[in-house]
Order: sequence, then structure tokens, then C-alpha cells
Amino acid sequence: MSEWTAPEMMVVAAARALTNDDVCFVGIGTPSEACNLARLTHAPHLTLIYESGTIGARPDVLPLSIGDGDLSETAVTTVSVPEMFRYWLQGGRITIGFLGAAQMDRFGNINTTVIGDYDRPSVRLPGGGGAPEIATSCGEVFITASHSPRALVEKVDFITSLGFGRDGRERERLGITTKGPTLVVTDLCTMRPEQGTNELIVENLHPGVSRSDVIDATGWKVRFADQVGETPPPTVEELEVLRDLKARTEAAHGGAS
Amino acid sequence: MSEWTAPEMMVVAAARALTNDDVCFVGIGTPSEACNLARLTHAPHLTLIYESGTIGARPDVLPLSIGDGDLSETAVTTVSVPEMFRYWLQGGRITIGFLGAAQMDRFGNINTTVIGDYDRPSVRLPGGGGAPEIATSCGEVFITASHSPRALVEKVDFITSLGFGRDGRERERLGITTKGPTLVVTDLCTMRPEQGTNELIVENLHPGVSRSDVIDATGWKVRFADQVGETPPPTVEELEVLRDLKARTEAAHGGAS
Amino acid sequence: MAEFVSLQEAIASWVTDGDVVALEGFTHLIPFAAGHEIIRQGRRDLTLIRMTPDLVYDQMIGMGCARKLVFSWGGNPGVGSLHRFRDAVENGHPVPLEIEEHSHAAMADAWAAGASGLPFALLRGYRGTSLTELGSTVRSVTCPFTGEELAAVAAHRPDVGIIHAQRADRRGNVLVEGIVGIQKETVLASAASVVTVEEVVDELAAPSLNSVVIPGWTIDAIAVVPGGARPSYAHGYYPRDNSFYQEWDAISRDRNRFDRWMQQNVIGT
Amino acid sequence: MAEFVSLQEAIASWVTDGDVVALEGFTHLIPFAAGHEIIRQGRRDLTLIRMTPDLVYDQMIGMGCARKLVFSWGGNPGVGSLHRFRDAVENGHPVPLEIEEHSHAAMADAWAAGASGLPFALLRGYRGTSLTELGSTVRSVTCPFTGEELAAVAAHRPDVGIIHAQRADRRGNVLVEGIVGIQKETVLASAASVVTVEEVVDELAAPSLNSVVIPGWTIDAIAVVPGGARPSYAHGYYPRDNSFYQEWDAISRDRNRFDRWMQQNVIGT
Repeated sequence: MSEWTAPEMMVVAAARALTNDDVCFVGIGTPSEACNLARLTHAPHLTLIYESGTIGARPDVLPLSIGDGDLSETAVTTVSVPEMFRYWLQGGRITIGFLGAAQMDRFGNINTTVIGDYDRPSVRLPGGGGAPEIATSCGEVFITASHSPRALVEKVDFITSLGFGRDGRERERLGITTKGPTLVVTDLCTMRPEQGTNELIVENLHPGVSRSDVIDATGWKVRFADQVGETPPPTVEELEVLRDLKARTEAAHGGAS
Repeated sequence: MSEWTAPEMMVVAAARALTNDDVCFVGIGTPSEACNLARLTHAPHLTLIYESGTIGARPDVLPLSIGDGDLSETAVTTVSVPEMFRYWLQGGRITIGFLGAAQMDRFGNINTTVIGDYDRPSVRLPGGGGAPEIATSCGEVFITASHSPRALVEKVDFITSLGFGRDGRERERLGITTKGPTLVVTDLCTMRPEQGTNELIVENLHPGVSRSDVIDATGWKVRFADQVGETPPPTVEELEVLRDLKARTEAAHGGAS
Repeated sequence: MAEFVSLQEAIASWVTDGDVVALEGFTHLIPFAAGHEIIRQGRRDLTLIRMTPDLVYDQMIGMGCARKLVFSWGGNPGVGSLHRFRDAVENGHPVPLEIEEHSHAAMADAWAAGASGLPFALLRGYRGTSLTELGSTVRSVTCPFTGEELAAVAAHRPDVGIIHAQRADRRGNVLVEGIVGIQKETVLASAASVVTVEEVVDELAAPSLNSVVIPGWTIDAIAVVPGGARPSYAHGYYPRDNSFYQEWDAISRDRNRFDRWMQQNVIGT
Repeated sequence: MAEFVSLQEAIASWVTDGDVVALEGFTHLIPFAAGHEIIRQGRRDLTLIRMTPDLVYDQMIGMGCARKLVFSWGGNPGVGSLHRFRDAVENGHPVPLEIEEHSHAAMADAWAAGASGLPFALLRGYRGTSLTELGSTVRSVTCPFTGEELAAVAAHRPDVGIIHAQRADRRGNVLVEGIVGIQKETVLASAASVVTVEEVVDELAAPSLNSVVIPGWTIDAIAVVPGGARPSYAHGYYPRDNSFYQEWDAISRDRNRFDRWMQQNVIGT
């Protein structure tokens, strides 16, 4: 029985990938947790941008929505939403787009629109929001997902946000010059696109996770890098800061996580 | 010997055409004098917009440039220049565009670009600035010009801002739905486009001005309305307010007029 | 020129069955009170435009006000699904809901294009997504200088745009502060505009010369409605009621519980 | 990340002969000091972009720095002609000047398109003007929804954009207040950006959450130059020197008097 949870390991592993020089377009949930953990630990000057127009936000607690007042009050500036998407995202000012995935395939294509047929969906998901352009306008994209066969699937029902396309070649074909998904962090492992094929392969296993755990939890026939490493466990500091942040958040939102 | 000057009569006559409900896109010079005179006399709620982004400016003195600080400080709000031209001018929010004309023809086409050939101009004028879109995006256009054969010409060398085009039909042909020039005020008279032909014809003569004065000062064979009226002379109040405004301006700009 | 009227009067004058209506406010200043008044007045067959339908449209959809929804993200922020929206899309309850779906970037650009008097907006968007396969809402234009193909979306031009803001002065000039979203664009893109405000003041006291102020002469009706954005928030006036956003998940999940809640908290008020 | 350097160093590092350079600031915060430094460093063959060339470009053109000018209104505001600009266009003195002429609307849109990463800007402009007959700077696109033909102009993408602003904080975040013009667009549209400021402060103290603040990480170099906009003005710091704008008419009218003035007031400083 380890002294941290799998979701905590996921957030910590994602946070470590961010640096002081990054300008990060932040989604709500795990991405926001990871970005703020990084800002509160090794990357104090990491620039966080939320699609509500807040640039350089430094929230004291995790926002429940991307438009909480705390974001605007702690930001360097708050711009209109058209300016945010035109000057800042489309303008190529964002180094890293950080997305969560409800459903994702081996090429990092994300579906947050529908499960089943679009016109007669079995589950209607929220939709694209900022993600379709985040996926193609940011320098690169980091993705977090909870590792299960329902989330990491053989084929997504709908491509809401482009990874490398159905065959791994779509970005090339469309002449898209940004990198796309360069890192996927789940609660079991980290994955990166394989040179040449752009298929996501397992790079590091989180402590205590076996290959078969990952194979069983992945909806496609998952492959592993030649050298699979182990993710360093969360440090005491990382865990303390993350848990303080979530405790502050819970107190502030009256039961929110 | 009258107790007012011809330029004063021109400004007063132009000011009278403005109402409290108008939103006026103001050019520097006579247009700005007329708009502020109207605001300080019969139209206190007239909305003045300068292309520098100041909306609802209430300057205490006449600005020397369209970007004087006084405009921003007295405005309801100051927006960026792209917003000014996109949301406010192109967005169709301006009822009256107020332009001065260096050179104008009988169809209200204005040239502020070059005298002579474009590539080898005898005189290079400042150019279009905001005028080309003011002329077509505002509900209607008022024009002021000092009445001389060099200003009111048979043919403009260059159409910087569209009136009714070379033949009076160009707006129709281009499907432009705004009215274009509906009033021209000079230091001798007022003119309006004739029903059907859109040719500018004399509507009112300023006090003490004869038809032959106008004919001699006009570069085309000028025509007169069936009923030519006389412009009511400036009132004592109009003259006082205008002269105070110009005195304040002169003091503030150290010799500017 | 903005006219100061009651909320009841503003909605009665400006919102009619079948209208294209936008209640905007991007995760801030969401005009809930105006939405509730539209529900009370029993409007039907509305086409509702809003980037994030949020709880306000979940309620209007659940009460059968809408025939069509134009949106870009239909969730309960940080909580999960909008259950009334899902019930309408998945089961046609209480009435079938046609949807027109965009990305945030395209919606924001469509608002800016509407405010700019342009027929469409230009963006480098939708690349490689299945969204381009849904009807003809996304088209393309070719750059006459570089030959690049770009996405085009039609400008938003609602019959009426409704927003909530912090305050207005006596001339109807309205201040929006904090997350300003697409409030100004919504007013300027709409044929008519209704604004609810927390208060009316003698001096607007905008903090900056460049504060977002919407001139009164661009607004048709202003209604003073303190708390008009609750459970959303009004920066400087009251915070977002995050707990209610979480409670809404359970309230809206069950049709009967939703109906009871609406009767008690919206209809019967 | 913005680096704080001297004006001399900023210009030496970022402005090279043949560059496309924009010194912007719409009738406010005109970066005169930066323009004078470019003159002192003897830069040549520059393509200069600016909506209103104003005195700063009249001086740079008169000193032979420019090969080409991209502009929309080339006068001395409220005074009359820019005589050095006219002498270059009418007589090719001191060197021939190629011009690319736009309307303000098109220039502003071209700045916004550059900041937006788009190859061109879309506007309902230039209708019925002779400007459309000058080369191919104005092209057209057809709306894929309505069929309307609209004007298209290429986005501005200078090698370096230079602006003046009121102040910066230690992280290089820059506040622009008052007539904000196209300052932000110039920084964001340019491959590199240089900002001169009146002062550096510990706390930026932007008056509003929505004040125009340009983040330091979008800027390459910042130089502290008090009075760097004179004879233009810096809102809240010093007023526009209107008398000098009037005196410039006589100074610039005569080639020799202009040269003497530049030697005494710019070169020899």
C-alpha cells in the first residue's frame, strides 16, 4: 500500500513536464492541477492561460470553472474571449496546450463530443470548447487521461481534437506545423508518440505498475518502448503542495474537488 | 461689413445639421469645430467619435490631432484602433461621417491623395486615413470645403473617398446601402445632391453671397435648386460659443488655430 | 438610447416566440435572472446561442423554451453533464433540440464578425476534426495572398442579445469588469440588446480609460436586477456559487426533481 | 522574456539595414527616441510601416533611412504636410521612396491579422476608391455564406515592432493606457519587439483588470527612456508638444534648415 494515490502520481508526473519558460493553455481538472502544482513547486514563472481570457493567472485555489474570479484577480491581464483565441492561441503564443481526454485513441486523437452515433448518441458529451484549436495551434500538446479500456480505445467515435489522425499521418497531410501530442500521462504510465509511426507507446511505468496492468487497461494492443523506465515516485514536497492545494480548494468550493 | 467671417458662417451652418441623436465620426479641422459647436449649443448629447478610439469625447478645447489626450480623458471609453474601425465604423454604429475636402467634384467624390499623376504627383497630399471607409460605412456623410475653383473641381485627380462616383451612379452599382454625401457646407453656401442625378446643387446661399459669387468660385458649371434660400446668419450665442472655443484652443495649443 | 425598464417589461418587449436569442457571459456575469424571466413568460421555439450553455440554458431547454441550440461547450463546468441538455439531445425531452456545434474559437470569432458588420469570420481552425463533417456550418476560403485555405463561419446576428453587467450610469453607459468574455460583441452583434445590471450610479467610475464600457446608445433596454447573475457571479459584487453548480447535477438528473425545483424557484416567484 | 537594455543596445541588436520595421503608436506614445537612435546608427534601406508616419518618419525619411513606406495618412496632424515625406515622393530626395498606401481601416485590420497569426485581413473597405487601382495590395474574397465580395489585405509581419509605453514592471510586463492605438497588435504581429518605457516599477498597478498590459514574455527588449515619446505625449506623464508640431512645418520645409536641426538635435546628442 503506497503512500500516494494513482491520480496523485498522474498529476505529479504531468507537472514535472512543465518549465518556467512555458506558456500553458490550461484545461479544467487534472491539467489545471498539474499546471498549478508545477507553478507552486519547480516552475514558479510558468505562465498559465485560461480560455476565459486570463493571462498569467496565479490562482490560490483550483478553479472549478475556467472563469472563476480568482483567475482574473491574480492574472497579469484579462482580455476578451475573441482576443484570447485570435491573438494568443491562433497567434501562436502558447507553447503547451494541456488537455484532458474522455476518449482517446493510439494516435492521440481525442473525443469529447459523443459516444455512439452523432445524431443518435448513447452519451452526449460536452463538446469541443477550446480543444479543437488548442490541439493544432499550440507548440505541443500534453494529455492526461485515467487509464481504462473505456478511455483509451481502439477507435474514437468522433475526432473532436486532432492528434495524429486515424493513421498517424494526418498532421503532415494537412500541413500542420505544430507538434501535436508529445506526452500522455495516465494514472498508470506515461506515453510518447513513436518516431515514424506517431503511435503512442509506453515510456515509463508509474511505481508498482506492471506491463500487464497497462495492457489490460488499454483498449488497443498497446506497445512499449525498447527501454521502459519507472516514473520517479512523488516527492514529499510534491505531495504536500498538491494536497494543500486540493484541501484549500475543497474548503473554498464547499466540497468541490 | 458683416460681424462674422465666412469660415465662421461655414462652421455654424454645419453645426446646425447635427442633432442629439447623432453619432458622429469626426475629422480634424472644420468638422471638429462644427461638431463641438453643436455639442456646446443645441446638441449637448451629440456623440463624438474620433478615429483614435475615443467614443463620446467631450473636449474642452479643439484637438490639434485626432489623438490629443483631452479626447481620451473626456470620453465614455477609449478602444483600440482595430476595434474602432471594425466594431464601430464597419459595424454600422455611426450615423454621420464628417469630412473635410481638399478637392471635390460635383458628385461629392473627395481627393485627399495627390494633385496630378499618382506616380509623379505635383502635390502629394496626406492620403485617405479613415475617410475611404467613413464615406461608405456611415449612415450619411457631411462635407465641408472652402469654396474655390481649386477645391471644387470639374474632375478629381483621384477618388480617395467615394461620393456618388464619376457619373453619380457608383453607389447603386456597388450595392452600397448608405446614403453618402447628403450635405456640403462651404464658406459661401450649402449644397445637397439633386434627386435622381445625385449632382450637388446649391440649396442655400449664406447672407451676403450672390449666385455669381458661387458660380465664379466653383470649378464646374454649378446649378441651383428651384428654390434657393438664405442661410440664417449666426446667432449671437453661436458666435460667442465658437469664438470662446477657438480662443481656449489657441491658448492651449500656443498659437494653434 | 437605452431605456430603463423592469426585467418583466424588457423581456416582454424584446423576446418573442421563434426569436434567435443569445444570453451571453463567458463563465462570468451569466444573465440567469433574464433567462428565468423568459421561462416565466413561456417563450417557445427559441434558437439559443451561447458558447457555454451552462445551467441557464439547461434550465431553459428543460422547460421547453428552445427549438435549437448553437454552442461550443455544453457541460457543467468542473462538475460534469448538463442533464436537461443531454435529455433533450439523447431523448428529445421535453421537445427535440436541434444543435449547431462549434469550437470556442469559431464562436468567439463569429461574435466578433457580427459586431464588425461582416458576414463571416475567418480562422485557422477545425483542422482535422470531425466537426467539419457536420453540415455546412464550417466552410472555407482561400487566402488571395498565400493560397492557404482557412475556415469560415457565419457571423452571429441574433434578434436580441442579453447580458448582465456590474453597473450602468444614468445615460445607460454600462461597465463590464473582470472576465469580459464576449459581452460587448453580443450587444453590438445583435439587432436589439437588453442589459441587466447590479445597480445604476451617477458616476460610472470606470477604473481605466480603457475599461470595457458599452455606450448607452448601443443598448435598447436596461433593467436593474441585483443578483441577476446568481448562481454565476458579478466580479466585485458577489462570488460564484460553486456549491450550487455541484448540487445542480443531482437536481437536473431527475426530470421530476428538476420540474419541482423550477416550480419552486423560478415559476413560483 | 523581455531583457532590459539601453536604447542604443536595443536598436543595435534588433534593427538591421533592409529590415521591415514598424514604430507604432497612433497619435500617442510615438517612439521618437527609438526613431532618433535608428537615425544615429545610420540604418539604411528600411521598409517603414506606420499608420500615420508623423514627424518621426518625416525625420527618418529625410535622413535617408527608408527605401519604402507603408502608411495610411501622411500629414502633420492639424498643421499640414510632412515636407520631408513629400520631398522624397515628389523629388526623390534624399533617396527615392517607394510607397504602399492603405486606408486606416485596412492598416488596423492588417495589424490585427498579423497579431492573430492570419495571412490576411478581411474588411468591407476601399469601395469605389482609386486606391484599389494601385498594384495588388488590395485583393478580394467572396463570402462563402452570402456571396458578398469583401476586400482583403495582407497581414503586417514586420521583422521588428517598436513601441513606447508608460511603464514596465520588473518582469517586463508593459502597461499602455489612454489612446492604446495598435500598440499591442504591433508587438504581437512582429517577429521581434522592442519597447521603450517612461519608467520601471515594482508594481505595475494597472488601473483595471482589463487594462492593456503586454506580457513581458512577448517582448524581446525593453529600454527605459523617460520622455521617449516627445514631442508626442505619454498620457499621465507629459502632454503633446503641439507648438513643436507647428514649428516643424517651417523646420522641415527647407532641406538645409532640416539638416541643421537634425545635426543639432538628433545626431549631435
